[in-house]
Amino acid sequence: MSFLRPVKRLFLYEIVAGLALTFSYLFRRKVTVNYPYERGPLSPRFRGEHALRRYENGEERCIACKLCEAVCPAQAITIESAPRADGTRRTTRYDIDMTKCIFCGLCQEACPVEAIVEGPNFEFGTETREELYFTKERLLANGDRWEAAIAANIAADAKYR
Amino acid sequence: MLEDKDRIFTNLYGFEGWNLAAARRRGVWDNTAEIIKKGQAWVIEETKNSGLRGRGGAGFPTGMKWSFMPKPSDKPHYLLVNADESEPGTCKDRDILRYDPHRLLEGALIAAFAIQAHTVYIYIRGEFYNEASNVQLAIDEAYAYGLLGRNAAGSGWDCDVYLHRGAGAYVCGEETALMESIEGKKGQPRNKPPFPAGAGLYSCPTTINNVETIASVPEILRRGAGWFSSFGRPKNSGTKLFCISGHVNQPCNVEEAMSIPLKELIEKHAGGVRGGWDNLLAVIPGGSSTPVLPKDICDTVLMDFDALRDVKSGLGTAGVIVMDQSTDIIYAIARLSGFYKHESCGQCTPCREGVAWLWRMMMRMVKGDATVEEIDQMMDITKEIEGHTICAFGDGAVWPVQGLIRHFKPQMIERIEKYRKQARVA
Amino acid sequence: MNDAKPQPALFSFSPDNLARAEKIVGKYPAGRQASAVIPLLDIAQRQSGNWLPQAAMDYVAAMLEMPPIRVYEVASFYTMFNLKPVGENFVQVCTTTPCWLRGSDEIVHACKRKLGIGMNQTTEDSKFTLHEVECMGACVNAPMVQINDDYYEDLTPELMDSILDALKEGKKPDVGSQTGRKGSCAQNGSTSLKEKA
Amino acid sequence: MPKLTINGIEVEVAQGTSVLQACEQLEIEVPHFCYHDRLSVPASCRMCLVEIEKMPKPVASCAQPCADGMVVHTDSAVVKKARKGVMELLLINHPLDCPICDQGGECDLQDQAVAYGCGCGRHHENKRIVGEKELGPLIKTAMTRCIQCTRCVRFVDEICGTPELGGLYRGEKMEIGTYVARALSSEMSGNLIDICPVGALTNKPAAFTARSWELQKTETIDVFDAIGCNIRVDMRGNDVVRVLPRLNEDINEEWINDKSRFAIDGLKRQRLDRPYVRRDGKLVPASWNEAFAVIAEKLRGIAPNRIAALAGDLVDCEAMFALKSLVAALGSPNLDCRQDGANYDVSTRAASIMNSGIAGIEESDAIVLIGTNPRHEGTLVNARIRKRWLRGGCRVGVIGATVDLGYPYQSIGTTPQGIADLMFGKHAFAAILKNAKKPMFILGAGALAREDGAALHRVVRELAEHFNAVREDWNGFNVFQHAASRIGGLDLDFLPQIGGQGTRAILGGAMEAVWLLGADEIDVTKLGNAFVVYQGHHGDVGAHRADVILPGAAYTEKTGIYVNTEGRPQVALQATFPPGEAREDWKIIRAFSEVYGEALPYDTLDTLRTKMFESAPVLANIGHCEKSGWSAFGFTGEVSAQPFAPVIENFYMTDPISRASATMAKCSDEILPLWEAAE
Repeated sequence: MSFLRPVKRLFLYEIVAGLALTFSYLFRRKVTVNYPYERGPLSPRFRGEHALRRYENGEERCIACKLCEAVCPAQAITIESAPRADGTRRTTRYDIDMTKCIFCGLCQEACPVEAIVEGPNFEFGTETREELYFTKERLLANGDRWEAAIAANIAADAKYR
Repeated sequence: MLEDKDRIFTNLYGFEGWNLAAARRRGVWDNTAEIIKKGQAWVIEETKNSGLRGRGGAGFPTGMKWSFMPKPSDKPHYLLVNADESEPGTCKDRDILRYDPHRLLEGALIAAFAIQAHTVYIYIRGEFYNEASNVQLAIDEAYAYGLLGRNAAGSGWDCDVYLHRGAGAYVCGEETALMESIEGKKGQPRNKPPFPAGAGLYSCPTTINNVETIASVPEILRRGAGWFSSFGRPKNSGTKLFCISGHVNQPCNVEEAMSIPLKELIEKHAGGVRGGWDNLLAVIPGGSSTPVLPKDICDTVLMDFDALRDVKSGLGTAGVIVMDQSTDIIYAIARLSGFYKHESCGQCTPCREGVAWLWRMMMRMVKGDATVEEIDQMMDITKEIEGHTICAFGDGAVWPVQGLIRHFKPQMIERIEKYRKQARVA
Repeated sequence: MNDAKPQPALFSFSPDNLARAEKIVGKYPAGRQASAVIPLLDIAQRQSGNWLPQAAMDYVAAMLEMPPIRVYEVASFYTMFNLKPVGENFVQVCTTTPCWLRGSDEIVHACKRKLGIGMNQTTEDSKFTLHEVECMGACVNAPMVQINDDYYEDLTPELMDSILDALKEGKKPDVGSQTGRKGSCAQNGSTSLKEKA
Repeated sequence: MPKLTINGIEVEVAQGTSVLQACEQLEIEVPHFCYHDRLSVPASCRMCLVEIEKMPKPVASCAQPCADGMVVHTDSAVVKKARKGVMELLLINHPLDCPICDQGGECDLQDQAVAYGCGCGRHHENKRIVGEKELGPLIKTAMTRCIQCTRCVRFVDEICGTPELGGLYRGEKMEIGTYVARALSSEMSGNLIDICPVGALTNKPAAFTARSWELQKTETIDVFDAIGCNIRVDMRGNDVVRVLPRLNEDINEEWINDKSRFAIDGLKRQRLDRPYVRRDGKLVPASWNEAFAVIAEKLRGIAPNRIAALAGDLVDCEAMFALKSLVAALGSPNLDCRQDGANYDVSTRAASIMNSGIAGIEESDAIVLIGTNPRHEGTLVNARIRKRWLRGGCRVGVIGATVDLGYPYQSIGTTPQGIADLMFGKHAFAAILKNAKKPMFILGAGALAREDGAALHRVVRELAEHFNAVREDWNGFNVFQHAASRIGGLDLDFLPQIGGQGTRAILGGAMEAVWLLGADEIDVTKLGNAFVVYQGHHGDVGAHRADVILPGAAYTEKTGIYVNTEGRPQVALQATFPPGEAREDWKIIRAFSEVYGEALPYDTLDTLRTKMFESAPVLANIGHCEKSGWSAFGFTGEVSAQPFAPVIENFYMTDPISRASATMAKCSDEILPLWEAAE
């Protein structure tokens, strides 16, 4: 069969076959989406922007146990705690340096009260580095904004936990 | 059946007076001095030979217990009489205390001599107020007639007897808890060693005996070891007070020979089971701590230490609690768990936490609000408690539950299934 | 409810009780006066109207040279000490298995109905407090109640009612078996010790 | 000496050793909660069950004495099952609140649950809830977490001698509490936090501020009294979060007092964080150079013998050595480290230290306390005396005010007359001393500050010799200091040099310039018109009077040597940094000496120490007490009939740090009245 090889080479068979495949995709369904007008699906386990959640009665969940701080491999989390006026244990400071964060999700794994979670939001680009230094207020606000989606994700994933 | 002439507690029902004159007519305080003059060794040996075993529940040979006391040293010896009768199903000591206190006092003197003690404390449960009054009056009488105090009853032995009232704690019937209680502390059992014979009340050598044991001693010594040991089977000899309560026609206390068949005891003395023997469901043979026995065992079992141990129960205090077919046996045992939960001293973890847990589970079992696996889990928990505590309270608290599971597991499963069916319908 | 009765600030034994207490202390070896704590608390409770105010415990502690906490421990450990006021008649119904088998539930029910209170409650007029207790050691005479120092045995709901009625009227019912039997003898006559009966 | 076999290893132990202790000797871990080696043994938690052959049931190893031929198994199936069972039962009513529990991460229950517990719970009933108890400003309770081990009850009963905690009620309703809601009156109550094996008793001032794993730990020395307790300072960032005791059998065993533990919030308040200079009657902030310039200029204009230096109670040896060198360079002989004005004979070291040692208390069989309240002046010495008394065979006599020491004692009068009564056998206690094998006399340093202190000193020395308390094998003469810096100062001879003046003269207004090195316990009005340099860390009385303030470092912020009352030098390590521009004290003095033009001959800590050890070799023997020679020391003089007065009025506020502490202020308000009521 070795005589075929010079022939194939002469008529650029591989190139033609390759181009044929390429052209065939012109008529297939497109896999790209027109972001931001179109969006792909996200797993309930997607680890996006962090949020601090609240209970339904508005009470913040975080109890300042500092397990997320301890487990964070990038040491991106800083917590300070003190007794609140009602005697409960609360954070007085809960900062995440998003420039350090590696989105590993260990913080939400460690959290005993599902307070810190990585939500579905990944569109939080900023113009300055300072803005990526998330404070407790920012994280709680994130939680308020994304609560519905976060709760749905947790519910969807609950049976695997 | 035991004949009246062989009964020790001849005023068990209070048909006669309790005071000294009446007691003397019954032969109490008869020749006490001569018994004592036979010497300590004789008293202990004779008691050993009689085969008298402690009547407080554990059944330890009395003579042997006395012989554990060390030789007198500079530390005083103490005799404690355990009248903290609180075991559910048991009310025998009460009758001795209220109707025959002099028999107890005479026994106390002899026993005190046997262990070389000059001081006796009778620890009586606080609820027995009227009984305690009788005992106190009897003590006063005995002192007035020289039967106690210096050269008590002319025996040459000095013996002071004091009454100490408790204030409501079942656990104080445990010997070291009783000592703690007399010392003015919470009734929490002590660790052993040291044993009471070495360091008991006020860290001095101490012996502690049940009321019935002590009260039996004078009569045994008067009539001889052979007389006493002629009743019952070997190693289980003597006569014994039985308390028959629950679903019988004639609940009563009675003194009978040991090793009497349970059926005979109930039929002869308590007028039989309510609705006839066939209506019997189960019997708790020896006070609440002993595991329950179903009817088929009750048909034949003998009432003594060894026979009941062989059927995985015990003679305990011989408080026979009879339950007929109408009984919710699960609740009956759950209620006992409630008793033990209430009475646990709270010292050891397994008992404090475990007994309360058992009670909660048992109360669910009563409703059937449980799973079948939880029955085995409950058995497992009883094993976590049993043998892991300072005193025997933990053991006594779980035995009823173990007995229930051993003999009535099908009924428990049935209850659970019924509950589930109802829950499904609802 | 007289739970709100204030803790009295001061307590001391009446002369009679003081003599009684000193006699009791004398029962125990020198230096072991703490042994008298239970009897003394009992006297203090009787003097204070069937409950133990803190002042009484402190008084007993001082008298026996004990740290007060040891006395509080004892008072809270033993069930017969009432750390809160109770009614004039302290009705304690035994509901442990032997009594329960003989119908203690009905006795409890009768008490509740008659007194119009629940368990661990005191009547408006402070005459009665109802309590559930564990085995009192009168199982052969079940069901039974203890009212203050006395046992009332072999009860039926009707008999219970009449006892409470009598107490309400300030009368003292006969203590012991309410069916007239002697002690723990069988109701229809004993099977032993017959010639003495 | 019983010989037994544990897990196949044969071991011989001392008579009376428990099986658990024998296991510990073999480093076999036996889990336990209620057992604590310094407390009585209730054997109630049942966690330490082991199997002993020929015994029918598993045995609580903590209460089982070793016997010859015992065969013990700590890892058999029976033992494992028993432990698992007990652990399960311990946990059924223990809340699952580790995330909010301050004990989390250093909790015995947590650790042992991981090691010996089962993976999941089978308890589905409701858990027990127990109400919180009020135990005062230091201890926060979470009684639901309590596992009823009763360590706390036994601690206050046995170690503190203030039985106020008890196990109330019974069965599952058993609660630990005081029954009456009030603060614990013990001055050692903080140790309850350490001995509680769970998070039921936690540190109230430090509640919820840090987790154990995020703290940096520095092992150092306490300075609130002269005991020299070994402590561990735990920091988060540059903040001291808590102080814990370190084990040192010779000094503090494993306890510390509440001031040492809780006064640390005073380290953050009223701190001097920059130099100040008084201008027109007002203290105004200045730079170091300005401050130094002012001092240098002033000192140059003053005759050297009109310049003096006074060292306070919390000062380290290095600072005193540097200041002493500086004063010498200035040409002044006037310096003193005894700001209380004491002026007794210190010609031999034995005259000013606790010769018996603190651990020596345990050997003594008769102790006389003279003019001292050890409970206030050195809690751990008092605790040691109580420990000795508890063991039996030791009698305690007190010459001084009648106070509650936590153990019974015989009062031998309230005035120095008591000493004479003992000497001439007029008091019954003399017979006890006569028969004692190792009598011990503890003379309070506070008493030595009296007018007749120097004479008292001699009289007590004679008393000790009279009762044969000073022998080759035993020295029962003890001066009990209460200032951490005192023995160090005496060792450094920070005392008036030839022709120099001491505290009394300095406070007599004789000086034109006075350098106060942390000296705050003086009446500053007596300094007259002197130019005052205050070098220290807190804005306390000294700083208020100062013309120039030089901000120094507190004890947690510098490395320094302190010598305790036994004469034992110990090194305190730096845990945090001084605030603002404050600096370590010896560095300040060194820097000033350079500005002044008399540069001291060292510029590192090492070279300073080398020089210091040359002049006071005893300091180099870190961690050890050097035995001191004996001589007939003491000045003659009249002993007055004045009764001994308490040296410390308020235990919780004795120095600039504790005076600045809010926690100590709360203790003064809540706990001191209880003491007064008790006494």
